[in-house]
Amino acid sequence: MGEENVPSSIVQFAQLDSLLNLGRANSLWPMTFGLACCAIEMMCTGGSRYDISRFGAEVFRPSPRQSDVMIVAGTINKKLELAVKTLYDQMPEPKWVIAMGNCAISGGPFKVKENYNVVEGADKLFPVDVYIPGCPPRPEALLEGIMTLEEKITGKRRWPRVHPG
Amino acid sequence: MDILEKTQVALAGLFPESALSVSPEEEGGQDVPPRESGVLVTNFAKHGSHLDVLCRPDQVVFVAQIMDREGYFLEAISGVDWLDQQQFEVLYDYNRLGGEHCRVMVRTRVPRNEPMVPTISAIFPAADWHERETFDFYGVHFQDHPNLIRILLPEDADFHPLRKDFMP
Amino acid sequence: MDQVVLTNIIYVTIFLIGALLFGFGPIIIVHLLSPSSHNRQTAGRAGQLIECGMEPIGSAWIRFGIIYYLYALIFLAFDVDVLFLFPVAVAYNSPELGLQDFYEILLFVAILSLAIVYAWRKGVFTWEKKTYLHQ
Amino acid sequence: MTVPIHLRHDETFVLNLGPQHPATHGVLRVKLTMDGEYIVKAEPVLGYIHRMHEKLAEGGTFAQFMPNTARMDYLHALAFNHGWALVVEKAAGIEVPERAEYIRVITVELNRIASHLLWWAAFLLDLGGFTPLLYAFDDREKIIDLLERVTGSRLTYCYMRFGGVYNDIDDEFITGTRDFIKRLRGRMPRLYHDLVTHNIILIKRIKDIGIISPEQCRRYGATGPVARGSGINYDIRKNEPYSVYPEFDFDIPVFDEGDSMARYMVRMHEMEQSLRIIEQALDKLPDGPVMGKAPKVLKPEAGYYYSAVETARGSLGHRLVCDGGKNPYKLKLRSPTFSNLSLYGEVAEGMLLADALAFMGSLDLVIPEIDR
Repeated sequence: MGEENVPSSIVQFAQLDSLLNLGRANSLWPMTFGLACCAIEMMCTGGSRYDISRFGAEVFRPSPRQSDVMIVAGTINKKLELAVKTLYDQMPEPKWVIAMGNCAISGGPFKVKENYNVVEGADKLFPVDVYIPGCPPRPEALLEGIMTLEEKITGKRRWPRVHPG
Repeated sequence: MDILEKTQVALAGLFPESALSVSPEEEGGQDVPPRESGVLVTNFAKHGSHLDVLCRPDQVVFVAQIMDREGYFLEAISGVDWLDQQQFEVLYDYNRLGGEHCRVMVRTRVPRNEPMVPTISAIFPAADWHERETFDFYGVHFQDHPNLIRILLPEDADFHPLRKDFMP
Repeated sequence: MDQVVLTNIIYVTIFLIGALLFGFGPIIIVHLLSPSSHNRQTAGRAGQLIECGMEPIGSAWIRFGIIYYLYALIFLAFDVDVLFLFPVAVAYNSPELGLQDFYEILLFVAILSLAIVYAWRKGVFTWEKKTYLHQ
Repeated sequence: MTVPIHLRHDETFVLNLGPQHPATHGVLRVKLTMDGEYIVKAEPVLGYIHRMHEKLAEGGTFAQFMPNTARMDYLHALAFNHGWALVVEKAAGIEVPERAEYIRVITVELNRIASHLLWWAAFLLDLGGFTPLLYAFDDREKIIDLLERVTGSRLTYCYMRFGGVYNDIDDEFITGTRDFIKRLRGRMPRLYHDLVTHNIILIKRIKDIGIISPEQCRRYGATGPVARGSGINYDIRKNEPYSVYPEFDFDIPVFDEGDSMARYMVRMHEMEQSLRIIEQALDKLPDGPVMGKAPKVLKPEAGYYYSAVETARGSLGHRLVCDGGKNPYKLKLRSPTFSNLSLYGEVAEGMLLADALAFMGSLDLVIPEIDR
């Protein structure tokens, strides 16, 4: 199931690919791309209480060349649109996108009829893999988002899924 | 004499003909108190400013020089779009940085079709960005401003969003 | 070409091949295993230099101040200095290295560190605020 | 001062300290014209997170704008709520009961400490130290738990209503706050001051860096810790007292050096002063209703209204123009960081790039508050 989002390579073995995907899933290096309020929740997730390093994702790389996943944490507006697309292009190929917060999913509180400046959703610019609703989403929601991304990459869920109620 | 009277005396020099009147508590039902230029003492508890100065656009620089001499600092410049009166209003907020407290609001009105206001960025560099933002949102042109380009919207935007008749 | 020399040569060549493999191996593996198709482009700027998402303005090939060249020189001096200290380090604990040899090495390092004293006095290491004339 | 240097065009190159940069903590772009390591001209470019707050204010009613206030400066969101509530209560003439005023002061001061803690973590992250972030976030999570009990959200609070607050604080909140005060007072001297403030590396990095003169502060309209770091004794809680601040005795830390170290010390002392305010507010907390009576649909009298509130970054002003309708006719948000940043171009000229970043960290910028 985790094949289609990782483009094909020259040498392909089923076993080898699943091993590689296991490695990729457990060492997702996010790019520091905090735009607004969700960036503070992302920092709290990096803190010691919610501890994103349990999932191998605590290495926040500033440069797109060394990051695997772009966590769009905040609002993209028309002046920033070209910069966001440039950063997405500059990321090396096995790359994923997490749209964190309502602004990145659909423009959130700024999706109104008087909207002249906000891009309504990150998926208008590039394919998004995981959506995390919330304004801002709690750090646990971001951790769940990373677990969902790991499930998407490796095809199986390593952490038990907690059903509410 | 406290700072309030000192400022009033300094400002009164600009508006010799208007009498110094205390703003009537009940402002009546009309939209905004229409009066020609002059200094008005307002109730701080209700309006948040001690003095309300209405002046012509060309007097803005003189008022700024007086304020600078009196030791005020420019807190904010805001634009108001009075659509039904076909006028823009540029609103300067002056305040004191420490010491006695006195807040002055200076208002000036310009016609909506060609809004021209002289810049005060030479006196208060803080005005540089505020004027660019008012130009960006309303299209009020500030004469001989060093670098009057948009500050918040993309450079190639061709609309002024905060005008009342703007809808994307 | 007696037996001992031959085995030594074999050892050295094995070591050499191992080093080369260690060097170029990852590059080859990555080329084989990493995804090869880069079709997910939105603005076609995959090759652009990284500058915080912005288009780099102008080129960076300009005439730099001489001060950075002095840094390079000081580094070079001490790099070569370390190069000479390697054989000394190897023979350091052998008995015939007397006190007199130690002083020679000390002298050698001292002469080189004169370069730093010279650079210090020329003000290479002081970075205080500058003011600029704007046209 | 060294002799001014004249540079030809081909001796400088332009560097984008762009929207996506770890030191800008958001999407501020500074266009730097560089001469080697030195900055010839620094020009901040704004607008990369402009979210139309003032247009939204004109579109909705007074109450509908309350959630927006928290999304401008999300680090000190309760002060923005407080500012918006104050200006509308002034315009519509709504009374706020005594207990609600006390609860407002307690929650605003707790939020101020949380904002300073996050500034402290981010500032030291810029200078290369990662561990302080873990200490600061450990304490900050305590405050967020307390505020979450009362307001329901972690960061973007919508807690204040016109005429009072949303719900009352309970005893567990009070005991939790007292424990937090004891805990932070215990940790502050050892963890924050001995390990970091007296650390020679930090002193070397921010002493005598980015010196702002009081006259520059006045001409650029800088307020808050930036002005108090340059010897200007201006704090709205003392100079233009609002709410119940006159009933507490606390002092305003003012340092005269004007460098980044002074601004750092102002914020560290402000945290202790906030603890004092909270303690006194908890002791004198009256009981009674937390919500005054306010009309369902507000139609304030036509006119010009202004309210100023002291946030962690400076004086936040709400310039409100009402035309008697149920929507604000015009709302201008005077954001403190907008003015604090406007002096960056003048002060950062001739600085080293590394010092310019330390200087930017000492200004404590929150970019969505600049771009609104």
